[in-house]
Amino acid sequence: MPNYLPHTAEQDAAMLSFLGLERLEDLFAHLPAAVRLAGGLPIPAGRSELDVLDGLAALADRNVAAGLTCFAGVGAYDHDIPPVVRALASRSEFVTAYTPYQPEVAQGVLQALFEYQTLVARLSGLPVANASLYDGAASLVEALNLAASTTGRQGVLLSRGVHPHWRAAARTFAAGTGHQIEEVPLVGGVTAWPMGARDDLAAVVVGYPNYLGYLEDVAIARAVADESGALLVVAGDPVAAALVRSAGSWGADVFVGEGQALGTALSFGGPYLGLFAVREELVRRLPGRIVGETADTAGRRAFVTTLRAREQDIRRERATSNVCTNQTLMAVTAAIQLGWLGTDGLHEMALRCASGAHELAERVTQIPGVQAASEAPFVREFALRLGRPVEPVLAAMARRGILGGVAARALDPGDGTRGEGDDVLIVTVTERHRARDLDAYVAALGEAVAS
Amino acid sequence: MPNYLPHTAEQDAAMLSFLGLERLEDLFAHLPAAVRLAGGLPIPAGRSELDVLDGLAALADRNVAAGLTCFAGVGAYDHDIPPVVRALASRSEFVTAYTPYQPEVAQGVLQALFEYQTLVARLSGLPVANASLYDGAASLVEALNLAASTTGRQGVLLSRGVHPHWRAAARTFAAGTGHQIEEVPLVGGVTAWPMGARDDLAAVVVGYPNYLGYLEDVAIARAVADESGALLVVAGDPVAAALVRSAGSWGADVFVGEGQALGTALSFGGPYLGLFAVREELVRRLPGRIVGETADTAGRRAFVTTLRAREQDIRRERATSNVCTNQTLMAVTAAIQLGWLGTDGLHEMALRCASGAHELAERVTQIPGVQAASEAPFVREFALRLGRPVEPVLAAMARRGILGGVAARALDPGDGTRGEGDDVLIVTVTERHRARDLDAYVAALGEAVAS
Amino acid sequence: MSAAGGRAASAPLVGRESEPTMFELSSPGRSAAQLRETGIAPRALEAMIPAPHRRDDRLVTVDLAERDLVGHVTRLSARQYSVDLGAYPLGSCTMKYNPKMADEVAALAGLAHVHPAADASLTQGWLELLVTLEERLCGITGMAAATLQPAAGAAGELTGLLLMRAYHRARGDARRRVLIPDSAHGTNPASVTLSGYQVTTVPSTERGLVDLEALAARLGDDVAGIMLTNPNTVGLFEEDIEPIAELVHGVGGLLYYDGANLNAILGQARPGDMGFDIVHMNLHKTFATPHGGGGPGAGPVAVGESLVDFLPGPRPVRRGDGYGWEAPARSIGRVHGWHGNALVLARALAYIETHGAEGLAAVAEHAVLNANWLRRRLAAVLPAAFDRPCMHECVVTATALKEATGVRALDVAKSLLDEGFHAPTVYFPLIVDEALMIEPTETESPETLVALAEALERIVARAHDDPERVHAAPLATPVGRVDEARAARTLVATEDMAARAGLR
Amino acid sequence: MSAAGGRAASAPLVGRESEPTMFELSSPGRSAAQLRETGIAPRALEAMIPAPHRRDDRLVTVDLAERDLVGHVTRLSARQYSVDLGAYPLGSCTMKYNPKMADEVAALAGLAHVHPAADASLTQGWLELLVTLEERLCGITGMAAATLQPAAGAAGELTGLLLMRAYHRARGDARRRVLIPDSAHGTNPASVTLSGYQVTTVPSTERGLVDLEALAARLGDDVAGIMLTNPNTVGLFEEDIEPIAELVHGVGGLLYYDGANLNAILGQARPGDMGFDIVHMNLHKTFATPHGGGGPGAGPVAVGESLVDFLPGPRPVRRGDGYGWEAPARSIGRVHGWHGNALVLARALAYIETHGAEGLAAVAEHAVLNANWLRRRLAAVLPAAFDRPCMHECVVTATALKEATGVRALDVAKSLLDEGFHAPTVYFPLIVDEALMIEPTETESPETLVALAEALERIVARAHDDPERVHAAPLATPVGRVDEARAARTLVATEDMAARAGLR
Ligand SMILES: Cc1ncc(COP(=O)(O)O)c(C=O)c1O
Ligand SMILES: Cc1ncc(COP(=O)(O)O)c(C=O)c1O
Repeated sequence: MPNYLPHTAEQDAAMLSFLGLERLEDLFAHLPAAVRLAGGLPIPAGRSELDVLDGLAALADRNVAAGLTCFAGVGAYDHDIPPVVRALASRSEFVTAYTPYQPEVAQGVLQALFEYQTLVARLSGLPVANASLYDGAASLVEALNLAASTTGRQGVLLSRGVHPHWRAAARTFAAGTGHQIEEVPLVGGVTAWPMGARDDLAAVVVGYPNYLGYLEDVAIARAVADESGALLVVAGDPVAAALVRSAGSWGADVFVGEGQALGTALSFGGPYLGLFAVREELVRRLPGRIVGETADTAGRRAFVTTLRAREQDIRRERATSNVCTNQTLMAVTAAIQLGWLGTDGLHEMALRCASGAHELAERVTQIPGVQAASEAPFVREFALRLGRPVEPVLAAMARRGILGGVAARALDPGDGTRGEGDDVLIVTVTERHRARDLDAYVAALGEAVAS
Repeated sequence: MPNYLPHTAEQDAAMLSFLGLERLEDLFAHLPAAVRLAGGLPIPAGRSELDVLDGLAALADRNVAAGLTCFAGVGAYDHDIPPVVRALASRSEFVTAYTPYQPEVAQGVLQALFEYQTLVARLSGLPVANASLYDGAASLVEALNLAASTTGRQGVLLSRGVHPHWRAAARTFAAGTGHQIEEVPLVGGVTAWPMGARDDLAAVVVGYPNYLGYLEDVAIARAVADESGALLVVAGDPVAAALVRSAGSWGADVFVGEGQALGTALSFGGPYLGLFAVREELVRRLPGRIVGETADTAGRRAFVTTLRAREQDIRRERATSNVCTNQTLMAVTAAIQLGWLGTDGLHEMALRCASGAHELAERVTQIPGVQAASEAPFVREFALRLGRPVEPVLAAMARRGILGGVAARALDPGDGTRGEGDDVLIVTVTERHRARDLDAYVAALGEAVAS
Repeated sequence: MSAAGGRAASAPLVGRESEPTMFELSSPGRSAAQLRETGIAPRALEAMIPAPHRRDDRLVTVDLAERDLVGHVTRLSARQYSVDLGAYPLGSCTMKYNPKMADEVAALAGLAHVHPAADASLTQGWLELLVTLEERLCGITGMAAATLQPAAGAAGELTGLLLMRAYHRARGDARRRVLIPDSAHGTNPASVTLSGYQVTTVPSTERGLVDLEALAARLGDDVAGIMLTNPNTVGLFEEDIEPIAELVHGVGGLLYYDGANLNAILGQARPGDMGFDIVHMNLHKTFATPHGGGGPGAGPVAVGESLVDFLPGPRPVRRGDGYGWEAPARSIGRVHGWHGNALVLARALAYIETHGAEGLAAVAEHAVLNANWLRRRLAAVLPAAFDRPCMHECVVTATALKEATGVRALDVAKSLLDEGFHAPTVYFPLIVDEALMIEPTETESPETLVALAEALERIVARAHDDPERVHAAPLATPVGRVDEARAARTLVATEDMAARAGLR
Repeated sequence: MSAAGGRAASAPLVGRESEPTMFELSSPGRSAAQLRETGIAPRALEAMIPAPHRRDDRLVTVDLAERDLVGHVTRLSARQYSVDLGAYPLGSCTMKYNPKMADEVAALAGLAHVHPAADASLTQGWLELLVTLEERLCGITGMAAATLQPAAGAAGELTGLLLMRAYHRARGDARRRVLIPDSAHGTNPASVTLSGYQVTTVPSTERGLVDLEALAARLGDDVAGIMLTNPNTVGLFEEDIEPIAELVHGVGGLLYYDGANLNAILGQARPGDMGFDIVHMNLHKTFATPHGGGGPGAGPVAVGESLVDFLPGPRPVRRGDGYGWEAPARSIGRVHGWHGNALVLARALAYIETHGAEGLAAVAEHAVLNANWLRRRLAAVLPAAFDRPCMHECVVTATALKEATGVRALDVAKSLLDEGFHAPTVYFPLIVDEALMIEPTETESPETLVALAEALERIVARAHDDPERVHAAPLATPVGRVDEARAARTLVATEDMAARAGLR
C-alpha cells in the first residue's frame, strides 16, 4: 500500500474519537448494508510506485511505434519540443492547480491563457479565441452547436476533407443535438460542394488544409455558406497557418483546429488541444472558458475568467455547451512553445516542413506505381495512391524503422465509408526529418511497393 | 549559433553608439594586439541544442555500464531515487540560484541547508555539520587540515581501510600542507593499528565501515588517538549509519563521509556530496559554509550563512580552507531524500541492503574457489577472494548483464600498492536488488570462476 | 521599447507589480528557437504554395529570447497557487496531492512518442495499458465494460446520456426526460440538453437528499433515466439509493452515476452494486491525475452488460496473445478525435496500481474522516448545511454570519487566501444559501485540518470585530479582488483587443 | 502537535510567515517512503550486526508524508531568488541564463546511471565525452592538456598550485613565494597557503591594474609564480600582461590564470596566448552549468606542455579506436574521489557544442557590451571605481553617495531587492571603497539593463529624499534584514541546537 496518506494510526484514532466513532468503517455505517462492498475491490493489491513505474516502463517498451521515424500526421504531429518548453510547462504550479476560480491567486494560469488566446486569435486571423477545448474534434462539435444556436438551424454541410475522426465525433454528438449533417465528398482531393441556397443550413465546414494535406479553395465554401446564410467553419492547422492565408482572411466565422503540434507530444492521441476562435459578433456564444483582462481594487492589471453567464454552472439546462474541464495545461504549453518559436521560428519551422514534404512528394512519386492522390497544392502533408492496400506496405516500412504515414482507410469516419480508398497513404514531413530520413523513406517505400 | 542572446542587431548598434563605438570588436580594442585571438577559436561551429542533445544521447548509449545490474559500490551506490525527490530537487529556484549571499531572498536554500545540517549531525552522532564539501575525499582532506590546525601537528595515521581514492587525494594535498601521512595496513580486513604514544600526531583516521565493507573496532582507533592526543576522524557511510553505532557514539571528533547515497545518482562519480560534522568545540574550525538560525529586524525566524569570519574571502592567506563553491544542490537533495525516506524508511532501506548482502555473501562463498576476504562483520558490502584476477571475472559477468562489483586493485590509492590484492572483489547490495538479481549474480559468478 | 524580461518585480518573492504580457516583452528580431540541421534544401514559399493560398504577410506571434521566456513563465508560475504549495479544499474538485511518480509515467518516451494512428501491432504496450485500466475501472465501479474516450467529466456525461439514448432507441423506446436533483452540478443539466433530452428537476429534502416522493411523482414511462451523484454535491450519501433504483428501473429508466465524487466510496461501495447502469469517472479528481490549471482531464464511462454493445469505438480489446481494436456492434460512434486523453489514462492506472484494493479503500476512509472531522470542528463558527455525517466533503453555510456581520461566504473565501489556504468552493450547490463547500481530501494531514479550522475561526472572529478587514481581503495576494463586472462588460480577451481598448 | 504541512502562509504568493522546518512538520509514524518488492527475506539486525557495532537506538531523522514534503520544499523554493526569476547581476559570479537543454543532458540515463569504477570498456561514452571536453577547453584557453577532476574553482586553484610546485620540485627548484594582486579573490591567497607557498601581495595602481614596478620589485628566484585574474576582479583587462609574463618567466616563475572571469574573453583572447602556464576555469560560471544555490561546480585546470606530465590522474585518453585511462608520468595524484563532477562536465560540453567558436565569441562580446553600457549609464549616480572601458563587469562605488546621504553600498543592494532585482556583489574587491560589483552577463537584454539602471537611479534619488526608507530595505521580501551578528554569536546550526537554545 502506498504511503500518500499523512495520517498516523494515533491520529486516526484521535479523529475518530472526536467523532464518537471507533473504527474507520464506522464512517460508512449510514450506507445501506446492501450497497456496502464486502471483501474489498476485485483489483490487485498495491505495489510500490517504483515497481509500478518499472511495470509501465516495460509496457512502454513494447510500443514499437515510439522508436520509428514518424511520417504519420493527420492531426497528430511529431514536432520537436525543446527542453525549455518541457521544463517550463511542467512547473508544478501549472500542473497541480485547479481551474482559476480564485483570480487573486491564479494570475499565473490566467495570464498564460490570455496570452494563449492572443496567439490563437493571431493564428486564426479572427479576433477572439477561447481558453481551449478538448481537441480538434471537440472544437468541431462545439462549432456546430454554436452555428446551430446562432442560426436557429440544424443543417450542416461537412466536407469529407475534414478529419474523418472529427466527422465521426460530429455525427455521434449530432444524435443528441439533432444536427442534420450532410457530408460532401472529395473529388480529386478537394471538396465538390453542392450549389443552391437552402433554408436549413447552419454551417458549412471545410478543412484547410484538408486531412489529406490539400489546400482547398475556401472562397467556394464561403460562397456556399453565404448562399444559405450559414456560418463558415474552417478547420485549420496552426503550423500550416504560418504559410497560408488565415481562416479569418478567407472570411471564416469560426476557426477550429487541433493544437497538439504546439508543444504537446504525440501521446497516443491525447491529451491534445482544441483550438477555437470566432468573429467578434459571436463572442458571447463561445463555448468553454475565456479569460479577460480587468483590474483589481487597486487598479492593478488583473486577469479573470469572464462571460461566466455562458457557463454551465449558471445556465444549466439552457446551456449550449457542457464543457467545464478543458485542456488548460496544453494551452499554456502552446503559448510557451509559440513563445520559444517566435515569429521567425514558426515561419521557418513551417517552411522546413513544407520543403521536406515537397521534396519527398517529388521523389516518391517517381517510384513506379506510386502516384500523388491529387494535384492540389499542399503544405506539409500529402496523399499517395499506391495502387495496392496500404497496410502491408506500412508493415514492411515499419520493419525498416519507418512509420510510413497513415492509411486513409484506417481513419474510420464511422459512416460506413472507408475514406478515400484502400490504396491511399497520407504522408507527413516535419522539421525533425533530415535528408537521410527522406532517403530512407524513399528506399523503404520503393522496396515495399516493389515486392 | 544558438539563440541564447537577447540582443537584436538594432540593439547592438544602439548600445555601441551609446558607447561611441562602431563594432563589437571595438570593445576589445584596448587589449594588446599580440594577445587578441585571430581567426576564432579552434573548436567546431555551434549546432542547435537538439542536435547536440542527440549527439550526447548517442554517447550516453555507449555506456554499457548504465544497463547492467549494479553490484558495485565502494563509495558510489546505486540506490533508488524516487520521482518526488527528483522533481523537488530539480526546481529551478534551487538549481539556478547562487550561493545565498542575500539571505532576504535566499531563505529557501538557507533553510534547506539548515535542515541538511541537522540530518547530517543526526547521522554522525555529532552536534554540528557544515553545509557540504565536494565529496568524501574532500571531506577527508579538510578533516586532516582541521586536525592539523587544531593540534598544531602534522602526523596522520590513516587506515588503509579508508577508500583508496580518498587516501590518494589526501596524499596529493599533503604535498602542499606538509601533513605526514602514515598508512596503516589491514590485516584480515581490519586495521592493524600501531601502538605507542607519539607527539606529532594530529589525526587518526578509520573507515567505518571500511572500504571493503567491514566494521572495525573504532574503540581501538580512539585509543590510538587518545594515546597521542590526536583527533579521531571516522569516515562513515550514511546508509550503514542507520544500523551501526554512530561516529559520535564511538567518540569521534570529526565525521566525514560520502553523501551520494542520499538521493544523488551514480553520475560517473560526481557531483557527489562531502559530509562533514564535528564536536561542538571544533565548530569555529569547520571548513566550508555553515548556515545558522537567527531573526530578521521584525523578529521573524531567518537563516543566514554564518561564522563568515572563517571564510576565505575574509581570511585570505590566513585561511585553513579554500572551499567556496560547495555541493549545495546535492545537500538540498539529500535533505529531501532523507525526508522522503523518513526514520523508518531509512532503517528499512538499510536493513534490506544488509539482508541482501548477507544472503549473497552466504551464497557466493559456497561457490568453489570463492572465499570471504574477512570474517569481520559487514553491513551492505563485503569483499571476496576469487583466487584469480578479478577483471576477467567482471568482464564475463558484464556479458551476462551484471556489474559484479569493484576490483580492489582498480581503486588505485596512488601509493604504489594495488589495494588488497589482485583477486579481491568488493560486492555491494542495495535495496534495488531483487531475489532474482541475487540468483543471477550467483549464477554468473559461478560460471565466471568455473571457466 | 519593450518591457524588461529580467526584472522580477512581479514575483511575489520580491514585488507586487504586474507581470508584462509576453507581447510586451516581445521585440522583433529577437528569437529563442533553434531548429535542427536537416540537410534538406529549403524551398521558396512561392515554389510550394500558389498565390491564392499563400500568406502575404508574416504571421506575427511574439519575439522573445529564451532567457526572457523563462523569466516570464517562471514568474507567472510564482503568481499561481497549486496543490503543491498548500491545501486546496475546493469542494467537488478533489484537489488531492498528485503523486510525482505519475509525471514520470507520462514522460516515458515509449508512451509519449507514439502516434495514435500507428497500427495495433506497433502499439501493443498502449493497448495493454488501456485494457488493464478499463478492467480496473470496472472492478472499482462494479460495471461490465468502459470506454476511455471521453476527455473530461462533462464529455463522459454526454457520452453516457447518448448511450442511454441509444439503448432506449434500440428498444424502439423514444423517451424524452431525464431527472436531475436540484443539487446537481451544472454540467448535468447541460449534458442532458445536449443529449436531446429534457431536464426534469427533482427537489431535495431538508436533509439534503433526493425527495423520494417528489421523484416518484415525476416518474413516467417517458423518463429515460436519472442522473445522480452519490455522495451528492452536498457531500451526503443518498441513502435511499435502493428505492430510487427500484423506482427508476421500474419505469424502464436507467440510472446514471456522476462519478465526480467517487473518491468518497472507493472500496466501500460501488455504483454497479447500487443499481447504476452508467457511470462516468473524473480521473483528474479521484485518481489524482493533476488538474493542469483547468485540464486536461479524463472522463471514462463504465456501463452494465446491457449497454456494452453501444459503447463508443473503436475499443481496445484483448485478442489472443495480444491486443487489438474492435468496434462494438451498435456503437454510438467516436466521442474523441483519437482514443481519449491517453497520457492522463496512464497516470490514473499508475495511481490505481500503486494503491491497489486496500489503498483505494484507505483513500476513501481518510477523505471521509477528514471531512467529518472538519464539519464537526467548524460547527460552532460555520455550521454544516445539513447536520449529519457527510462523506468526502461538507457544505457549511455563512448565512448566520452574514446576518450577524454582513460578511458573506465570498469574504470568508477571500480571507482564507490571506491565511495561506486556497478557498473552498462558494455558492455551490445552489440549494444552500451562502454555501462554502469544503473538500479537504485524504492527503491533507490532521495538522493541516486544524490549521484550516483555526484560520476559519480567526476569520469568523474578525468578521465580528472588524468586518471591513474581511471585506477588504485578500491583501497578501499579488492582486486584490478583481473587477469581474468590468471584464464581462468590456471583453478584453487578447493583447490586440487590449491595444484597441487603449490598454497598451 | 506538529506544524501543518498543507498551510501555505510562508509562500510569498499568499503570506509572509516563516516556513516551519521539516522537523516541525515531522510526526512519528508518518512516512513517505515506498520501497520495492524484492522477494529477499529480511534478516534480523541481530543476525547481521554484532552487538558492539549495532545501534541500540533508532536513528531518528524526520517523519513526513510525501504530500507535506512536497508542500514544504515547494514553499521553500518560493522563498528563493534564482536566475530563472530575474537578473542576478552578481559580480564575479557570471549568473547567466542556464540553458534547460543541459538539464536533459544531465538526466540522460546513460550518463547518470554509470558507476564510476566500471571498467573503461563499459564506459566508452563517458570517456569520449571527457576527452572531447578536455580538447575543447584546451582550444578555448590555448593550453596543451587539462585535468577535469577539480570540483570547483578553488579546488582548481589548489590543483594548479600543486602542479606549479611539482614542476619546480622536479627541477630541483624549491621556490617559496607566489605573487597575488591585492584585488584578488579570497580563494587565491587561501589556495596559495594550502599549497605550501607564501603569499606576496602586489598592489594595484590607481588605474586598477597590477603595479608593474611593484611587481618587479617583488620578483626573485624564490618566486614560484603569480596568480592573476584577467580581466581582473575589478573588471579590467590587465593590459600589461605581456611584460608581466616576461618578468615572471624571467625569474623562472610560472603564470597562473584564475579563469573565473573567462566569460569576458571567450574567443577574443586566450590565456595560453597571454603567456599563462596554468589556467583553471569555473564551468559553473563561464559555461552556464547552473550554480545550484552554492554548488556543484567544476574547476578544470588546463596547462602548457611543460606541465602535462604532472597532471592529476588517471586521465581519460584516446587509445586506438576507443578510450581508456592513463596516469601521467609524474602525476601529482588524485584531487577528487573519482573523475570530477562528471555531470557538470557533461553540461558544460553541451553548452560549448551548441555555441561553437562563433557563439562563444558572441557571448564575450555581449557580456562586455552589457557591462560597459551599464557603467556608462550609471556614471552620474554610481560612478565606476575606475573610469575606463571595462570587460564583463564593472565595479562602481557608493562612496560619494555615502558621504552625501549616509546610504551605503549595502543599503543600495538591499533596496535593489525591493525593485525586483538580485543585488550585485558588495564590498568586493577589497581595494574599492563601498564597492558594488555589477556583472550583468550577456543573457540579460538591453531592456533589462535599462530597468536595472532605472532602479538604481530611483534608489539613489530616494537616498537623497528619504534615506531612512533605503536603510529599511528590503521590505518586499519574505524576511527583512537579517541579524547576522546574532547568528555568529550564538551558533544555531541544527534543529537540535535550536531546541537546546529554547527556540523550539
Ligand atoms: C459533480 C460534478 N460533475 C461533473 C463535473 C464535470 O467534470 P469535468 O469538469 O471534468 O467536465 C464536475 C467537475 O467540476 C463535478 O464536480
Ligand atoms: C575570481 C574568482 N576566483 C575563484 C573563485 C572560486 O571558485 P569556486 O567558488 O568555484 O571555488 C571565484 C568564485 O567565487 C571567483 O570569483
